Amino acid sequence: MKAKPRIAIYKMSSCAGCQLEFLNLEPVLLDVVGALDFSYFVMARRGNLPGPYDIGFVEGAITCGEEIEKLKQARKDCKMLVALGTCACYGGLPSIKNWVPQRVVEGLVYSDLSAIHSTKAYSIDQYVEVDAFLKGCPVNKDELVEFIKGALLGIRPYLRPHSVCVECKLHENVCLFTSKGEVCMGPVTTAGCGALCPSNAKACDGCRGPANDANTESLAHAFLAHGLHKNDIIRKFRKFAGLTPEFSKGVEVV
Amino acid sequence: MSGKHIRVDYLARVEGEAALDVRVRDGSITSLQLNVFEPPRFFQGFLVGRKYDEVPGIVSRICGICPVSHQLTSIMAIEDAMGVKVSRQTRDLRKLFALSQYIQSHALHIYLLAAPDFLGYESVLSMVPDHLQVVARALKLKRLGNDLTTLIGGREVHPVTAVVGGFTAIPSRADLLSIRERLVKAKADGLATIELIASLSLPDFQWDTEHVALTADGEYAVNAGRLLSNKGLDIPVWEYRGHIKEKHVPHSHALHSYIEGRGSFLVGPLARVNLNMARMMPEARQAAMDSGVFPSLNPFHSALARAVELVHSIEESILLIDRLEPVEEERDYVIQAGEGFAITEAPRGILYHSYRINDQGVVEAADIVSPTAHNVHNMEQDLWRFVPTVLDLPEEEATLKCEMVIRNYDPCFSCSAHFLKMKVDRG
Amino acid sequence: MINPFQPELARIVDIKKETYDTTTYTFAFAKPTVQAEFGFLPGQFNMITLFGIGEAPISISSDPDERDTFQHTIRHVGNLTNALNRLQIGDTVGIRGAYGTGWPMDLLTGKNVLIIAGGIGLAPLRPVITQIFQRREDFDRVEVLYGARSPGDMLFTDQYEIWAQRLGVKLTVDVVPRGEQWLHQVGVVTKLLAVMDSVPENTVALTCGPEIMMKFVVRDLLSMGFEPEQIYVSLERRMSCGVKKCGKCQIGPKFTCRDGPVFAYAELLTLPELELGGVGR
Amino acid sequence: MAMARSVGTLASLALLPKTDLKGLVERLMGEFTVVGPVPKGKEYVFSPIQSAGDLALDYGTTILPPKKVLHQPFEVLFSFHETEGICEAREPERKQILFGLHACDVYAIQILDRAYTLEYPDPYYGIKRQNTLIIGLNCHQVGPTCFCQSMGTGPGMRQGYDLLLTDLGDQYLVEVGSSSGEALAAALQLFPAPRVMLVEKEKRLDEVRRKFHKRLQTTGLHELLEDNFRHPVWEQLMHQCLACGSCTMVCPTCFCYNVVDKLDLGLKSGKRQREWDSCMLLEYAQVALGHNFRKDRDARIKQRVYHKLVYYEPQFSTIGCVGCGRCISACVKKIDFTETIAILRGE
Ligand SMILES: Cc1cc2nc3c(=O)[nH]c(=O)nc-3n(C[C@H](O)[C@H](O)[C@H](O)COP(=O)(O)OP(=O)(O)OC[C@H]3O[C@@H](n4cnc5c(N)ncnc54)[C@H](O)[C@@H]3O)c2cc1C
Ligand code: SF4
Ligand code: SF4
Ligand code: SF4
Repeated sequence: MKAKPRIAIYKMSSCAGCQLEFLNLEPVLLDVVGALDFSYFVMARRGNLPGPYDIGFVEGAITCGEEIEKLKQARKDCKMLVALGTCACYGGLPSIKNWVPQRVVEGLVYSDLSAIHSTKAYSIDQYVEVDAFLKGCPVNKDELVEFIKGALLGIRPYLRPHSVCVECKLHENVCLFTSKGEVCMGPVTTAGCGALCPSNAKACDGCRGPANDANTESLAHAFLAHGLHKNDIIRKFRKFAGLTPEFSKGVEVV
Repeated sequence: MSGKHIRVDYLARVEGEAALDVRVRDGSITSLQLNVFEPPRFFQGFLVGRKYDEVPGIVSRICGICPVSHQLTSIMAIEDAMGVKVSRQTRDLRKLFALSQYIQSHALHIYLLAAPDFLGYESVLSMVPDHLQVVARALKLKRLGNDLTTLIGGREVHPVTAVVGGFTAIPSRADLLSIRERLVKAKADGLATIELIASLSLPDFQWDTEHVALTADGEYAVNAGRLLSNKGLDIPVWEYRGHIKEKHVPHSHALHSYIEGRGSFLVGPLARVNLNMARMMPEARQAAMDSGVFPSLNPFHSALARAVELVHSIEESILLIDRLEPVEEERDYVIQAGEGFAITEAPRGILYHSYRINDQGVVEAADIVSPTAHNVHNMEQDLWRFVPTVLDLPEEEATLKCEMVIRNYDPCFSCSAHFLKMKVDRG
Repeated sequence: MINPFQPELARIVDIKKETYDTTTYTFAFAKPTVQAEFGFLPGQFNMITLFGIGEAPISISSDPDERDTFQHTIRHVGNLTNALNRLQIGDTVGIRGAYGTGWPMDLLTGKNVLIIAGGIGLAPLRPVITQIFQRREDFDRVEVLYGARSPGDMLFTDQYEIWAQRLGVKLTVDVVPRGEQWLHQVGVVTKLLAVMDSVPENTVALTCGPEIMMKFVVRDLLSMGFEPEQIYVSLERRMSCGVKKCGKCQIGPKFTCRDGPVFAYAELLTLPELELGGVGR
Repeated sequence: MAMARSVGTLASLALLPKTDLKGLVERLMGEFTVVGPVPKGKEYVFSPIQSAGDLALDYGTTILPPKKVLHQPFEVLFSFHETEGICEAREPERKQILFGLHACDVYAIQILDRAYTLEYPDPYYGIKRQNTLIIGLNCHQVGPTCFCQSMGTGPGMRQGYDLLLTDLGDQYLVEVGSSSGEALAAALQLFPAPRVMLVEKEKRLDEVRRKFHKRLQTTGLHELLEDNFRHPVWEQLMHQCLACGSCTMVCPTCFCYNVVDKLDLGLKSGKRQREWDSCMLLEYAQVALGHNFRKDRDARIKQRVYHKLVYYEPQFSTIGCVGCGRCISACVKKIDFTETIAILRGE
């Protein structure tokens, strides 16, 4: 029998929600543990083993020098490096602060700034080569399982590249945009979440970053037509993936 | 007595990143620092300038383990600021929502993070061959908590339905009833959990720290109440800042909380059970009383308190479901300028949020103190007292014991992480 | 109701490495009855399944008269084709077909035939060549022009000498890596058009290869006096069914899986095809 | 197959007092799964009903067309197993009634019938179709995006139904459209109606016909579109279109799908599944190594519009748009191809 792939899970600046999704696989967790060897998973085990690893999942944005070093080491230790979740893929929510002067943000939280040295929040592919991206805040568990199966089979899994609207329609949701007059990031955001938010009568927040042919300029114009203020539109695009060229274009419109 | 150098590189099975540094000279500790190096993400900083309705979704991302608590606390603080009133149904659903997270988080901590210590394993993964039944029970309980969270919130990590004024979508009565059946069955698993923890031999270690928890009349407080302690604190939520302060210690990214004029304090399941046992649901209360340990000043009893709360959460969830007949409700309110406060009992203890909002609904100031932030100071205090009791033990064991002290708190350093470097320098 | 989406199981009976990234597989259906009933025309394709990975359209590259087995020549470029590369003799795949129109064999009888292939495009044309080879007297002048990226990319290299006994074969490569021997032309396949023996009169040209290659081949043939009706091309489109249902392969009103993959160039002139079509140009 | 039945002469014509509708639906529910329009938020969806009271027969249109019942958004084609091979574990389909369909949707099903039951009949569609009866309902109102009249598909229905209801105020006129419909009508013991009621029906329909304000002029459409493949309007649309796929997802005549295999974690068994796909999506025409036959958004927009308005004709002998207006109402940018055509006509 082939040896089980050795897995490492790294945490950068994050909420740990994405790695928790591994443990939240309960119904199939024992199967997953049967198929993969979680050699390095600090949240779940004490006896962590050194590399090299077959697959490294990196959770979180990169916000300081130590993390850059840790990330580079992870790249060396792992055959395949995967960005786990929106923080690692795009900078995620922590990237909101990128548009506020650093010292201002810090000063709002800490009184003595001498010990604080953080950088802007960046995606991991700003620093190292990344083999696969699992989007979502948190990652979608079905996609995570598809990815694991793909890795075991040696194939690229099918991850939806298109807009959330597609899944929203497949689930026959009432469109928030056209029916309820709310504005929704669905038309430019990558599907794969099952159109979770619109299915719960809540506008998509864009947490999965730009879809493959995202026309953010046109959507920004639609936002304007809906009476959104310039600042509202900027907030929409500069949230989970504000650093991407696509979402930056949405901001440029206003 | 010198030349001995204990060094632990990682404290695992906690949520977040931290290090412990202990210096010992001639048998006594000269310095002890719990160094939370989880990189700060500045949530309080970048919340400023965002719209009020974005806040629950943003603060949720402070912590993937207790997103429900952050969401609900922020929502209630904003509602306080804007004078929004919510229905009884919303309050019931919110409580059920919060309890679902207790079930999930407590099952996670008891079985996946703490139990391996007590049972002598490095992780739950390695427990599988010997304790398949226990692991299966753990996963069942955790899934139940997760499913209940998903039913109400749409997703287990960073749910989406809870908003200012109520919920965007509500569960159907049929779905609630079907999960009720599972809750009823799970009670036995909960009781077995108490039995398991009660059977463990826990270190006999205690000191007289202050225990703080929310208290309310007629219910085991979770989402609302007054702040109460065993040393005389008894204040309404909005007076929090008048009594509880934070200082920035250079060795840590976590601010240290203290009660003005007194010092560190403990929050979380142990404080709650100690202070509110009388208001627990019957079977949980009975089990707590039968154990004979509460009230307890031994932080290691947190594990038992968690197990008792697991049963309580299951019981109260059933009760809430029995009186819920969910109907779609309008959420109407007007955006108003104001300042608002809320404290809830997150699984790990009290969680404080306050916001100042302008008349456009934009956040002007945000203040968030997480349970772990409340506890970090107390953890250090525990260690000051605990380390001397283990200095004679073999290195490996002393280290594990220190880690256990910290793991007891179920600390979540993201909220305030995943590894703790411990270095004992004995000169 | 018979189910056109369910593949039949087929076993790999032989594997032959053609180039570093292309392999010819010989298959036989697991059920002898299915194998016995299976017939195809040169140019038709099958849908090959690897269970759990998916399905892909692949031309049949063997001679239709060979009834015990059939062959596919496959370039390893993605999920399914790479996974095939990991299979061994004796392994099972799913296959259904044969689908699509073939090359216009009836039309070729008594005519000159000019075959122009690029890269993997030789695979669907090989059955035409072998058929002509066996019934050589039914055709007039026959010439094969074949180009590939480099000598190492050429398919069916052991066949050229045999083919050359009865028909014209001209070869070219884009580049010759240093140190390799190459006795034929260097340059893109259209270069061979300048040196070929074929003339437009009474000739039918069949071409298959990357679309951009075919575009230039067609352009040159037209300028040499070929009529659009004399030229046949085989197209490639994404397909999820092979039987006119999934819609992906549509070009204007045509389904490539059913109305093609072989089209007369004259027909393409009425279609909004990307490189070779006429509509919108 | 239901569509192949000839309309025949309207042998029977019946009347159904509105007060009897509930009883009728309940009787139908005894034998059939009844799928009809029910409210969802401010919209309507086709859904199996639990009681006659669920039906919202005054609905304008639904989010997804009734197509979803016959060609489902997600459908398992078969499952497979390492040792057991392919198993097609299809449950026996219960007979169902699509209740209250409007003319456009009934017409669209006839188009799907051609796409799915002629060459290489699709068994998944076919079996469901065989088990499905259609009870149509003539429209008595016109929605803001409706243009069926100009497409010749509505508001009145000419064929494709088993039974057809027309609202005549306090009763429905029931027409029989097929032998199955006739059997159903006989079983339901409806009151026969005099033929003059047809005049009454036409009068009602005429009232509806006068209310249309959206139209797509179809004469000379092929030539118009063929001559304007390079018209600047396409580039404008390219800038507007979000390529989100909504328009095609809600279309009653779109039939494209994608196929994915889903393995179980043990990697020993799994299933092959299809789900709706859309030519508006970038990956639709992409092949291995990244080549894409319709990379540009305007090429995809043209594919959609030309397919509906030009290419269906040679494929299925009918125009591909039934004028239901769903793609217009589903579009966040309010892109409306009736307007595009008007622009091409220089209107
Ligand atoms: C009529 C026809 C005949 C072909 N004959 C041959 C042949 O003889 N030899 C050969 O090597 N290749 C041939 N191809 C190309 C072959 O189909 C693709 O290389 C193959 O589908 C790639 O699949 P993959 O899973 O390896 O790639 P991936 O990129 O992983 O593709 C995933 C899926 O996309 C679809 N897809 C991707 N590329 C293509 C494509 N080019 N055409 C159609 N569907 C595609 C398939 O459904 C495939 O399963 C032919 C294509 C067509 C349309
Ligand atoms: S992507 Fe979202 S869920 Fe994942 S770590 Fe970041 S904040 Fe948490
Ligand atoms: S609700 Fe949002 S995601 Fe859904 S269809 Fe409308 S715009 Fe798209
Ligand atoms: S709907 Fe949008 S915000 Fe919600 S989970 Fe999906 S991508 Fe994220």
